[in-house]
Amino acid sequence: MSWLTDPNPALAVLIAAMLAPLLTVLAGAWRPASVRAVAVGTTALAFGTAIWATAIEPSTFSIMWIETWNVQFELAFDGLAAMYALLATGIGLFVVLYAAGYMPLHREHKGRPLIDDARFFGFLLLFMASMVGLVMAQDLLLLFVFWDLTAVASFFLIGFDRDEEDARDSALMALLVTGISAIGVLIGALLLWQEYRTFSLPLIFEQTETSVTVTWATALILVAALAKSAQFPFHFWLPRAMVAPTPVSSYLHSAAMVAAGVFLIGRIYPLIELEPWLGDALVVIGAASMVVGGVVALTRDVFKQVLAYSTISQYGYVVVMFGLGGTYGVGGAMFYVIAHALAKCALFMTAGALTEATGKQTLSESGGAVRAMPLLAFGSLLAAVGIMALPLTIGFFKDELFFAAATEHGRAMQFFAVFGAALSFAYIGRLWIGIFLGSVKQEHRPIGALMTWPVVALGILTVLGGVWVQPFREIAERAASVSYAQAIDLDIAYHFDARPENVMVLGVYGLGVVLLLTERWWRNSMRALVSIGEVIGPAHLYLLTLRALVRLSDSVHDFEVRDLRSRIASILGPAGVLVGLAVIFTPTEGTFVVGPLQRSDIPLLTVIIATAVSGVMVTFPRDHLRMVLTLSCVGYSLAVVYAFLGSPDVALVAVLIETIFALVLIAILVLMPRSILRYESRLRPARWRLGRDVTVATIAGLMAFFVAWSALSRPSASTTVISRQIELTPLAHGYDIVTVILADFRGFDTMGEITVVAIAFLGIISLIRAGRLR
Amino acid sequence: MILALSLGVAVLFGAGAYLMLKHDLIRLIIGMVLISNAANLFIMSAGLTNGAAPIYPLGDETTDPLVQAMTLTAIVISFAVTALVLSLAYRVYVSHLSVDIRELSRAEEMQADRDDEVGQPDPEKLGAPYTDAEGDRRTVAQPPNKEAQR
Amino acid sequence: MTTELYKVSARILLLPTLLVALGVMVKGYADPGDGFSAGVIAALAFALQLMVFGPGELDRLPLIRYVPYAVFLGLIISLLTAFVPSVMGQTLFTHWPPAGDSAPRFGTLEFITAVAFDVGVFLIVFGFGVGVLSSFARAEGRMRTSEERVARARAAEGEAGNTT
Amino acid sequence: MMELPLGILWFGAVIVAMLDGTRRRNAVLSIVILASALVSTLVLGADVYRNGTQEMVVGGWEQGVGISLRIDTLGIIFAVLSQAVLLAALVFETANGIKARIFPALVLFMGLGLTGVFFTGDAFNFYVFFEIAMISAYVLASYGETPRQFRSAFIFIVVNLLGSMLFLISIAALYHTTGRLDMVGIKAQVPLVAESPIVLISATIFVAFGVKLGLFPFHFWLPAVYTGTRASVVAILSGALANIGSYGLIRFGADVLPRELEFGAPVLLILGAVSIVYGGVQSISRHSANEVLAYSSIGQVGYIMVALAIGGEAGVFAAILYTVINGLNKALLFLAVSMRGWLVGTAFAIGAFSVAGVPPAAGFLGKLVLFQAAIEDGSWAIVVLVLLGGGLSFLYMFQLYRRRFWIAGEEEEESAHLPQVIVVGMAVGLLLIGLWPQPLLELADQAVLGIMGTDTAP
Repeated sequence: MSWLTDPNPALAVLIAAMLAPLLTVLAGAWRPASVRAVAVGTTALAFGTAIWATAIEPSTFSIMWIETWNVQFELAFDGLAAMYALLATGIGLFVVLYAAGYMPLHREHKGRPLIDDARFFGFLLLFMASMVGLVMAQDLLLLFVFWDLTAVASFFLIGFDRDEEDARDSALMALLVTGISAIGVLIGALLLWQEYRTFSLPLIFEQTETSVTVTWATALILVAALAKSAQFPFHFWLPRAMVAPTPVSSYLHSAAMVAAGVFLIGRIYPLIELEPWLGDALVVIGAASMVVGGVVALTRDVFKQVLAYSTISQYGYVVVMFGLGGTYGVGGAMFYVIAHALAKCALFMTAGALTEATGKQTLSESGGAVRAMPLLAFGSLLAAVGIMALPLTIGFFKDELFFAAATEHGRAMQFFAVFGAALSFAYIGRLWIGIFLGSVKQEHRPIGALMTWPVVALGILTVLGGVWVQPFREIAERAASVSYAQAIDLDIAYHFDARPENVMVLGVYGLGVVLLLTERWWRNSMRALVSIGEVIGPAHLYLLTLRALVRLSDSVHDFEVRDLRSRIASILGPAGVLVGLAVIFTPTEGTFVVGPLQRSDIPLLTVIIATAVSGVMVTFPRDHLRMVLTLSCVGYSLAVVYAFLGSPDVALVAVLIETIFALVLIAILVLMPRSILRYESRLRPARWRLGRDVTVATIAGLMAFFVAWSALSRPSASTTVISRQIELTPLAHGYDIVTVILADFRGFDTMGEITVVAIAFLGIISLIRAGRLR
Repeated sequence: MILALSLGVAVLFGAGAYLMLKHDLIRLIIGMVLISNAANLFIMSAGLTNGAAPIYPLGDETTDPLVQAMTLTAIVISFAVTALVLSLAYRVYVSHLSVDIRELSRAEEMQADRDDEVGQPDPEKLGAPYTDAEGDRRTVAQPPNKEAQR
Repeated sequence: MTTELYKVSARILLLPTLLVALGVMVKGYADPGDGFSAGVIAALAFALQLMVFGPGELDRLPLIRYVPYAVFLGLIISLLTAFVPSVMGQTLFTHWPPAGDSAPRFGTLEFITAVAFDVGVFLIVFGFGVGVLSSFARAEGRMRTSEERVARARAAEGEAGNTT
Repeated sequence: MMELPLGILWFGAVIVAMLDGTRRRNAVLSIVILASALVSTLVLGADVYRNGTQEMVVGGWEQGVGISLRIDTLGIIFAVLSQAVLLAALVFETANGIKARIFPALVLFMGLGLTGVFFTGDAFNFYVFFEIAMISAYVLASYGETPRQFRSAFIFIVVNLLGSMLFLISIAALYHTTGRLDMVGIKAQVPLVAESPIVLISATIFVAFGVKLGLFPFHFWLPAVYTGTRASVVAILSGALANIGSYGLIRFGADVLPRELEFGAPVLLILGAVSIVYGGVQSISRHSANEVLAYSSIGQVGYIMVALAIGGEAGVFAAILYTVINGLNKALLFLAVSMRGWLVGTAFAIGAFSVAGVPPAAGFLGKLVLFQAAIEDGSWAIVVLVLLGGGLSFLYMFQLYRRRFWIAGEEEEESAHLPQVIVVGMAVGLLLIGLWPQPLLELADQAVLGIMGTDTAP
């Protein structure tokens, strides 16, 4: 029981997190009304466990999982994991609290039953649990499992309002983008396996050296990470995901899905470092996301859209910082994620609360909400200034670190950083001002305290981080030192001097205010730019691809064969071609032998010719009865062939079977009215069809011919089997070897054969007599 | 002799294949019988050793008893299956009042069209983000009138 | 159509044919033929009766109603000969008496389990032949109403289209 | 011991055949029979796993004279898979109410045929058991007895009979050229025989199994049959019967005729690739649920072909694993899609994730081993192909899920309880395999070893 007295922190965190969805779903099955309370309680437990685990030494847990590939179920609660686990459970706690207030309203609004709470919280907490698992996973395969679990959870959460087409489409889009890109992790992991024979990240990091395979593997994993953190050009799914209930969005954007992407970058950072161009690529992609997200966010009218594009842009910073690297790059990226999570979560909650209160979700329909909801306005103001990087907020430091990293990379980078930060200053400012200031445009319903206080709390945390930065700094440092593989000391403090960072911050404020004040001048041209982007952008490409696939599918389907004759032809034809290919591609010399023809063979030859001729004759008669009789001719002449081949047993059975079969056939013919049969026999096939039939039949015949001839051309393999059977026959109390084979040596075959007969009998009885046995 | 037997197999197989491409269920089944005849003949030829019947007392040379046993088994199995096919053909006939495969294909197409109609969403409208999702709806073909028989 | 002559000769032929069948089966180990051929021959004998007297008449024959069960009885007999040795610790399908040992005889007949197996085969084939032919024969009587049934079946298909 | 599963099924099937299967009592009896066969197969499997391949010559004769049963891990894997799928389908149908008296008997007979196919070590005996399975399937296909089912059954029977005939011809030709019918003997003799006839024979065998599997271009029968038959029957056809095809290709290809398999690898690769793309693309805009799944099966078969074409131990390993997972997926999906309710919806989603290769549903293992085999082989084209196929499967599976359980699911009435439980149980099974794949991997590993490792010289 050592695990009870001395629990493994890593395992404990995972179990606590896993318990949350499990207990929630069970509570839903037991008493749906209790779901919310259970969800809050279990999330708090998970958060508590995570705090406890952070407070003590980093710990690992490992147990053999898949022995065949030597895969360990390997968890580590290191600095990086601690940071993201705290985010996932801590922000998760706020989100769940908020959702506890939000969901009853949402359900009422959509007219959904109480049990949907269980569904919602179940998937939300599954999301949390898989995030927690993801950040602790030390094995790439395990990581992949959790990685995809987050995609699964997000699919169901985004599609939560499944009766809305928009929700369904968005869920599918999110799944397609994040799910398909996730295969990159798998392939990347396998490439690393190819190189290092292990999936274990610590073992891989131990022996890293740059090679083409490793670079490709890293690039593939990065693709998955970037798609998940909604970086250009995979960003388009994120704004669409806004259709999810607000708690989902705020979670998705702050501490879960999107954060998972940058987490993965942090996790495999040692591999990224190996190859400089990967870092450069990150900078380019991050910068593109910053610009695209920022510019589009400035033009959006729907709150959640503004916030969604802002997330794209904000995570662009993070990606750029990772790309820039160095102490400030990596450390700053970590710190940025924390700062952003607190503020963005609060802002989303604000947007949701407002929409629930007013029913409006666009800036143009809103305004002056500060009077109706002062507390909410206060909380969200704190969060907003956090993103806008005003001093005395945690956000100030995130920009400072960003600028510090940029400064290390020259003037151009500095200017770009200022421009990007100014964009975010402007769009967040625009959002908050648009919602809360100005004239009152709408009525407000009261909303519960549960939807307001989390916002306020998060806002206060944002400010607190600006005043007492130490705990946040430490978390970020410890996380960064895992990625950077060496201890990192982030110099976070207010410096009252003219260092470049401070100058840049001032530049941001100036530029941001200018952007805010001049909105009416740039608004239209910016919108035009964005709509051009929509036409040529990746979202449109996605849509075009899907449509093209549907069209392709339809047109391919038109060629699909839907006629039994063609189905048969499409088997015989390709089969003939395959056999033909085999004939062509194998040596034919000496393969085909005509075989000796002795005088004694002449009777046999005659009968074979008779059989073949009557076989061909079967195809001629128009009348069915005549056809059946000709068929019998074939059968009887075959029996004669068998007799000549020295097998009286077969000949006897062939004759008998032929007789009874003819009876059955005729019985069937009797059952079908003459008129129909006669009509059938009068029909003449079209000429092209006749031509096709003859061609296919010829191909089939040739196939049979070549297979038969090439096999028969081999001399009969001298076999001890038969001679042994012949010797053993008297021992088996028989004289007719064939019968003894049938009843003894290979009696098992006969038993199978009569079983077939019995099953056929069952089937026939069932078909003809509708199942009655007697 | 090898060539002759191979040719025999091939002719039977080809004739069977030809009949299987006809639009008449009975012909199709007869084609199947011919093909199974071809297979049986081939199995017998696979033991192509001339000699007396493999029955004690044995002559100098006996034929291969094993292929004979195999042929017997194969004959019986194909007989059982063919009888089953025949009764199935009878039920097909009873339920469609036709032994014409074209009639069956037509019924199948109609069925497919009917499947299409069961409350399907429009696949063209897949995930259109803010652009208009025009999407040309697939026109579902009207089931063709069943032409009168006979 | 069915003249008295046919009927008489069919009746007369029944017994000898069955005897031939019996002979073919019993002598199978020495000469061509086995349970299978015997079954077909016996079934053909009944097919002759069927054609001459029609299915109604045939039903009057004792036990004919139970002929389909012969299939299963035969299968069970064959299965027993195969699996009983296996239960008794021998290899599956080991016949008794063991190879080389002499078997109890009655004249030239040897009593060995292979014969029991053959009897099973005979019963199956016989039951199959008679069962199938007589069901076809009965089905003919039902053809009169087939038009009506087709209408019903087509309606059913219409329904089926909505449920699958 | 070896013959116990066969004995249970054989006697059980005959006894059940005489009873009226529409009665619940008899259906339960047949479930018990099938379940005990499954248990005995598992026990046998444990024995085989521990003590290696078991062999027995039926009748106590020497090898070659009698028919040899040869049970190795490969056979055990396939037998367990097929019996499990049959059991699920049988329980499902019993819960829904069986409509034909012979249904349970036919399921048992099919179990017998399949088990026999996987247990026999004799090529001709393979054919016989194969026919037992096939003829049961022929009759089963008409289960439901609507015109549509008769039509589907007829298509099924005609096309597959053609395949069977080709197979029969190949067996005879193999016998003629090698003089043996036992697979071990054939395997030993083949290298002594000139290449040409064996290649022709292999091509014919390939066509025969390709037809069973529904591989492009031999697949044209498949959509019609899979859309036309009832849910439990489709589950059986796709989850159990189709295994014959992949088993046959693995057994005759990788085991008995490895040289020819390698020779034909390009053909397998091309047809497999075409199947993947063709099945995937076709599935996207198919409107009936069964049709989507039918085309999806065609695509999934392609993966198995590609795995075999890659060849080597990794390839065969991937083929085995993929077949097992695909069989379970398809059985689950075909059953689930015929029902309504959120539980079933979840089960379907798990199946869909499995097809798409999303963990923890088992399907990702299949994708993983395929990628692994391809990467080890250095064939980037295959990696891209599998990636493409995976993407397509995401699209069509979740389009189907959306409209089946998110749109249509709301209005329609929920299905009966018991069948739902079965489907959910299968889904849980898929998850368990995904979460703890070690046993399956170990078994597949041993199966590969059994095939490739004992490469005995003649």
